Amino acid sequence: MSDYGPLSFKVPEPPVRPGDEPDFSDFEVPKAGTVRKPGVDTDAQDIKDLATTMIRVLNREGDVVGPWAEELDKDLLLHALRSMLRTRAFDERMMTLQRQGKTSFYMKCTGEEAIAIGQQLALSEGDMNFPTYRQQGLLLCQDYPVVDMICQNLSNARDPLRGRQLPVLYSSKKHGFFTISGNLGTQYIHAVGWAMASAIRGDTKIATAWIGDGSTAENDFHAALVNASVYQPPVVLNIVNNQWAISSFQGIAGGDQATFAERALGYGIPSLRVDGNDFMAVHAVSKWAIERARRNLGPTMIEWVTYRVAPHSTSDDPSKYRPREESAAWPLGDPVLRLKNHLIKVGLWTEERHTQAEAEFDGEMRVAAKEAESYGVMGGGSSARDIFEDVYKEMPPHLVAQRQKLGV
Amino acid sequence: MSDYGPLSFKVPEPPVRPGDEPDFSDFEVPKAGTVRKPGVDTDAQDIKDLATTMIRVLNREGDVVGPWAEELDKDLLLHALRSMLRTRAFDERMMTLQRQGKTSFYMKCTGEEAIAIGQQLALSEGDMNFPTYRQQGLLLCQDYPVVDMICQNLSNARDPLRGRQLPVLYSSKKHGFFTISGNLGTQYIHAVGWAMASAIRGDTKIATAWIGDGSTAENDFHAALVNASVYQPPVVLNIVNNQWAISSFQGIAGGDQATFAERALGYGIPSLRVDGNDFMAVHAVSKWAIERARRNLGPTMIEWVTYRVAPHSTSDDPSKYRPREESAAWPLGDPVLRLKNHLIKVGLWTEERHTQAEAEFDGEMRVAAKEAESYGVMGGGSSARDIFEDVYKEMPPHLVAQRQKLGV
Amino acid sequence: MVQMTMIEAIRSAMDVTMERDENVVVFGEDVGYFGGVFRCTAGLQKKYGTSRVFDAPINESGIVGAGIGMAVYGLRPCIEVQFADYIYPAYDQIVSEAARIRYRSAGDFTAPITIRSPVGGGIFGGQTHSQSPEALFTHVSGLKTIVPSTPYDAKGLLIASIEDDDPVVFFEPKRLYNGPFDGHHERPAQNWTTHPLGNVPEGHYTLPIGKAAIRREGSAATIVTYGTMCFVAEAAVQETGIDAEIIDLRTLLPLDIETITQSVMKTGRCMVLHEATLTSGFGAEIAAQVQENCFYSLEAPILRVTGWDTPYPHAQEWDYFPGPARVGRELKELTEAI
Amino acid sequence: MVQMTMIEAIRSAMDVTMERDENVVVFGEDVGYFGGVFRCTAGLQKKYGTSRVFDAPINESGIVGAGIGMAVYGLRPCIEVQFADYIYPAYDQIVSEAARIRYRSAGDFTAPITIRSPVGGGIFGGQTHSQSPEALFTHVSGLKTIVPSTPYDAKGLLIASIEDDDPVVFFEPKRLYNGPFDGHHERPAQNWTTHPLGNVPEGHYTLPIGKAAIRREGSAATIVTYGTMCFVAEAAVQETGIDAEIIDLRTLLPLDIETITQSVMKTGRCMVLHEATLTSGFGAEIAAQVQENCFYSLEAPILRVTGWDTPYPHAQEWDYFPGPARVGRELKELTEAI
Ligand SMILES: Cc1ncc(C[n+]2csc(CCOP(=O)(O)OP(=O)(O)O)c2C)c(N)n1
Ligand SMILES: Cc1ncc(C[n+]2csc(CCOP(=O)(O)OP(=O)(O)O)c2C)c(N)n1
Ligand SMILES: [Mg+2]
Ligand SMILES: [Mg+2]
Repeated sequence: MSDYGPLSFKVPEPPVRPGDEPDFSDFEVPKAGTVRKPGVDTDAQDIKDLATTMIRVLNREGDVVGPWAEELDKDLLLHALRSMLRTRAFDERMMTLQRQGKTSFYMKCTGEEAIAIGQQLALSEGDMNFPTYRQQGLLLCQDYPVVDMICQNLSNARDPLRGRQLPVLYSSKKHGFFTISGNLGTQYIHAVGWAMASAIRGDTKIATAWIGDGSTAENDFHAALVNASVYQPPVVLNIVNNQWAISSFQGIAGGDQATFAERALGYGIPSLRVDGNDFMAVHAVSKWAIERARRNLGPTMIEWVTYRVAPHSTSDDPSKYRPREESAAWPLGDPVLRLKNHLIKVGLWTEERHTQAEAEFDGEMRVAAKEAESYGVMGGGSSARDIFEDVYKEMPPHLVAQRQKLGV
Repeated sequence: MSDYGPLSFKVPEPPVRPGDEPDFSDFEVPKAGTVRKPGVDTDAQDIKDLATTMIRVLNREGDVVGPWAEELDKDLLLHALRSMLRTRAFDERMMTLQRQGKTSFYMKCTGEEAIAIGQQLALSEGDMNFPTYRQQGLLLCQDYPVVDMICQNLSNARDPLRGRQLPVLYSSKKHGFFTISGNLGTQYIHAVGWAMASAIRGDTKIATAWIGDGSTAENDFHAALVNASVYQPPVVLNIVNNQWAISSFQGIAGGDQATFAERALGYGIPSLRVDGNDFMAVHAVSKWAIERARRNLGPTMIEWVTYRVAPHSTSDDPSKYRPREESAAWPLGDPVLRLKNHLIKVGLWTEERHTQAEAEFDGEMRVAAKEAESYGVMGGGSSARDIFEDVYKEMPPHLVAQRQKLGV
Repeated sequence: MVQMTMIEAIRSAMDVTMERDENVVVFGEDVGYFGGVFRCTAGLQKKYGTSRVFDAPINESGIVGAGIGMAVYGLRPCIEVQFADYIYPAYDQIVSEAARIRYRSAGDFTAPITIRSPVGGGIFGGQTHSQSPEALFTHVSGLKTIVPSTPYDAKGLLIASIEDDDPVVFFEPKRLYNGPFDGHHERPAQNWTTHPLGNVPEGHYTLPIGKAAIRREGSAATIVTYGTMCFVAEAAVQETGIDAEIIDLRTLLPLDIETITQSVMKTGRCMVLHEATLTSGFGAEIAAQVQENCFYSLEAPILRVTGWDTPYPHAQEWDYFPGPARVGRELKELTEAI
Repeated sequence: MVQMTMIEAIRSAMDVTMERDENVVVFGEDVGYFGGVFRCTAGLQKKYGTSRVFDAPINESGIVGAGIGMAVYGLRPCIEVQFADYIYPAYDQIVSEAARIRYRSAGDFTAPITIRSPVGGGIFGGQTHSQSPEALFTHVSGLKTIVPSTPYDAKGLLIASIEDDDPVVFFEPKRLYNGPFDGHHERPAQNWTTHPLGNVPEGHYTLPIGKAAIRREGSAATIVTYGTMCFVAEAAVQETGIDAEIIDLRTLLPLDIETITQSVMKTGRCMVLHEATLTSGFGAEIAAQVQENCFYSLEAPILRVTGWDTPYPHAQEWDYFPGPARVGRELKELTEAI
């Protein structure tokens, strides 16, 4: 009847699977320093190209190049590298605790350390992050007590969250770190709402929203973008594209058809795609977006291109769905090494200091873990009374009765 | 402390409000015939410009111009105009019934008739529309019985939906018209799922999705676009931008920051912005998108630019939020008049036939309404037994018991 | 004190709190310039400006989610979901976020948001303008759920809700917006202008969340109800002459089980009456608690009189709605049982 | 017959139906190449190809919504929501769409979709990997809600669900995936390989939706329960020596009230047991129906033993989970009442 052939169904597949050679041949990496830097007041439609290229500052030689390069304070740079190392040491210690059965669950951010830390160091006191579970760097580059973080992971007597949350789902208002939700994507619109509130009150504080590549598919991503587009609040909309969402590659979130940064363009929101393994690029672009927000110029989206070197979580074995060697083949390298090389090159750092620092943070984390363990492991030390607190500000009669029934 | 001024909050406002002069000075209307027509297999990124311009075919003189112009079958053209007139006559009759208290509620599509009809006439038997409440034209240009439509509006004994749905929420599988939901936006992802199914089964049928400008803000709009982007199913994603969503102008849905057509670009979906009051453009662009879908080239988004001449519904008084004269000032004119003028110009139609046709359809609708009214008005004739049917395929015991309790 | 409709009382509640606390903001679909499809926010944007009263995109999840973000910042958003039938897209934000933020952050963050939404049928609105989804919220710990039945209660409870430090879902029986409604749809509509409960103070006052009201004292049975059904219950009592006590819950969660228990202990018989669908409706919870607390006083099974377990039909609305005739019939059966 | 874990039984159900009917498709987050985070779909993509078994974007509303569209087309999608805690974003699609399409179109369109999702706690998963939201679905007319407790039931009921012409929400107690679990978390985990209910036919069979199973006959009381709690109930019965009858509902909606009523008429005492939060939990509905149907046989109030009215805490899991000790204590009280 019809002169049309049968339709066929297309499901995107990653270029390689376990057993194959890693293949990033389709992954384009512009040379560092080649992408222009517009003024913060530039119109969204005049910088659409920035959503499809990749802003890079640190080149292979460890130089800082191009218009996004800037002189950074020496202390800031050293603090950044040390925070990245500290984050890595923290992750390793937590993995050990998990293997030792002291916590049930953990999530590393290996390979993504530059992103959270690069942005946090561009924020001001009072700004508020709405993070996911892979931004521990936001806390670890501030003065948040590591022992508290570990206690949260151990759900013990000193867990600031009273044992109520799964490990890694930290919360600290004081450190501008919104309570992490287990439900993906919900925080994106919270950040927008918080930024709207700041504008409504004539404040100067801004919000940052965090989401993973896979989670951009969640509906609340759209809710956030629509509201950001309509009300133009002071918010930085971060997408951490680490290529994977548990076992699904970024094509299952639509990444094969457009960059994640491009999503924002259809809402008239300026959007930049950035090498997320390049601390200098992260910091520079973050500052640009934060400046836009703080100057009341509205929201900015940033896609941070990176790679999830670690398994999704301790419950996951990535060799089931991607080549074991894929992370080593990742073209953007290791963010720690890249910053280290730069600092060595400019004379701020040495191999020796690096080795020393690694040992120092390993030591710090051991000591901190030891202290934290003394308050209990695997939920030990948590109080059953805490089940009933904080459901409401004041405990209603039915909860009082239930607590009595439990006898606590 | 800070050298930044206080932030301020921005809420978009339409250019004019009741009491003001209508003002469309910021509304750009490209000359008819000036927008190029790419091949259906063109890549999305090569036609991004089509999302920000406006495809127009019928010029002020009633000529059909430019690359999107095509020779259409005479019968099709006459049927199109007659269907548009019929739709208008139908809407008028329903308004009368509502004023007479025979139905409680109605929604007109005045000014938007070309869109549903122009697209339906490009579809094939077996294709499936997932409409909103403002695409009555889809049914009225087919052989769907008007008496049935009126019975649905009267919720009477012959209502095909057994009195269960609010007026205008028609359903007809046979006519490729999916049951309209009262909940905005949900159908957009249904259309994508249906198209995925057609591709999965190697069928040749395609789906069309319909949504209003205001409803593009709903989360399921994103769900639909993500899935359309990932699986590339044969679906046409229509956005009817009639400038208003009840009392909210299109800026409250983000329309001030980007066109609605642009939303699709961030998902890598080709998108076109079209004069929705131009039947020739509607039909030509619909055919193009349908051809893409049917050739397995994937989804297309189309923004139809039009104006909601009528109130939102019979429960609404638009003079409360927009100048009464705004619809008359609308730069894209009246779709019926524009097609009429063209058909007169090419010798297929005359003023007399037009007047005759108006009378004919007015008569048709009177007669149909009279018949429909004989089966009951305002829910009269509906059966209480129908409350309990079709909740499930087979009535479970608790519903049998409840029906007995009601004594029906 | 002046006479107010429930719409005016609700508007006045927002007005009063906005005047006292600049952290109170109001937004939702069509609530700004237009003043809401039911006019609950009419005039507020003019008075408080677009920064505090504004239109929202049609995205219920975004409305609630943005509201949560604002509340976390320190504002007190009072938002509108245009119809309760459209609250489901926001369900995740309400259940997983608003209700959980205090708990999961151990009090570090809180989300004191008030979500107003019209519920209930009787307006010939079909299944998507008639639903009563309150039981879907009473199952969620961390939320408070309120359904007022009079202008006086609506204002006092709405102010209390906005001032409350926990998230509140505030369901407004739309059939009561303009006047009391006892289910006699064939009679002329009544208006609050002449009703004592439409007599409302103009200024600030609150009613305690979690306290029921005894609308009518009686001894033959207890009718536990809320919203529109309070008036239907009264009509049924009058028409049957059965001396039932009528309890208007006002707050569903936390439930004032105390008042209910006392009454049922006294009357020995209990009807639970609501418009929502029977199965897993809030009536189930009341029945479960009453049978547990009053087991030895009960002279007959607790009766639930509710909407049927079907979507809310359009044309057959009055066969669905538990009107005074049906309630009266059931009340008779209840009081005549053994 | 072979021994299967519940995971294998569920996989086998999909396998068998996919083999028989090419309209059956399976999709969800991580279900394709990887085979699902709980491995329920492992191997299916390899066998049936990516057109019938595939990964979905992380968008639960989209998964359900696309599934509905496919079902409307004529397919029979069996979709997975990775954890029931993540079903809320899809709530509107389930409640307003899947459950309503047949009704609102007067049977013109139907949406026979099966939504599988793991529920329940006991895996130290914290509040977003432990919830039991079934009561939020039993309130929705048009849906069927199922919670199996054994591999045999899981397979038979899942096949029945996929073949059913109405939408089914199919909740899988994740703590039972690998073996029965009686709440004694301090003891070594059991496996289905030695359990008689892990003995499952390899081919096609169905169990009727809407029929409960009597897991244990007894005379001292009736325990109405489902999912993991079936095994906790058994442990409590054994440990207290109280001769209770245990009813495993299997299907919550439509409810097999017949079987419950008969049992309670016989025993005169009833406990409703579930892991979900108490208030407005499904136990409320059961209690409400039982007191109505068995009023004159009841010797004591119906007791609900459930999770507390709080989010599911992480560290304090075993104080939240209604384990055998608590159930035993309550059972004693129930049987000793008066
Ligand atoms: C609403 C919801 N759906 C599903 C999940 C299960 N889940 C947890 S993490 C994850 C993958 C997220 O991937 P991505 O957003 O890319 O973040 P990444 O883990 O790579 O940092 C999934 C599916 C969840 N937590 N919440
Ligand atoms: C989920 C949901 N939210 C809100 C509404 C109420 N409502 C009905 S129509 C409408 C406006 C829709 O505007 P638009 O999408 O532009 O369509 P138009 O009426 O202009 O054709 C609103 C807010 C609804 N029906 N469903
Ligand atoms: Mg990722
Ligand atoms: Mg519109």
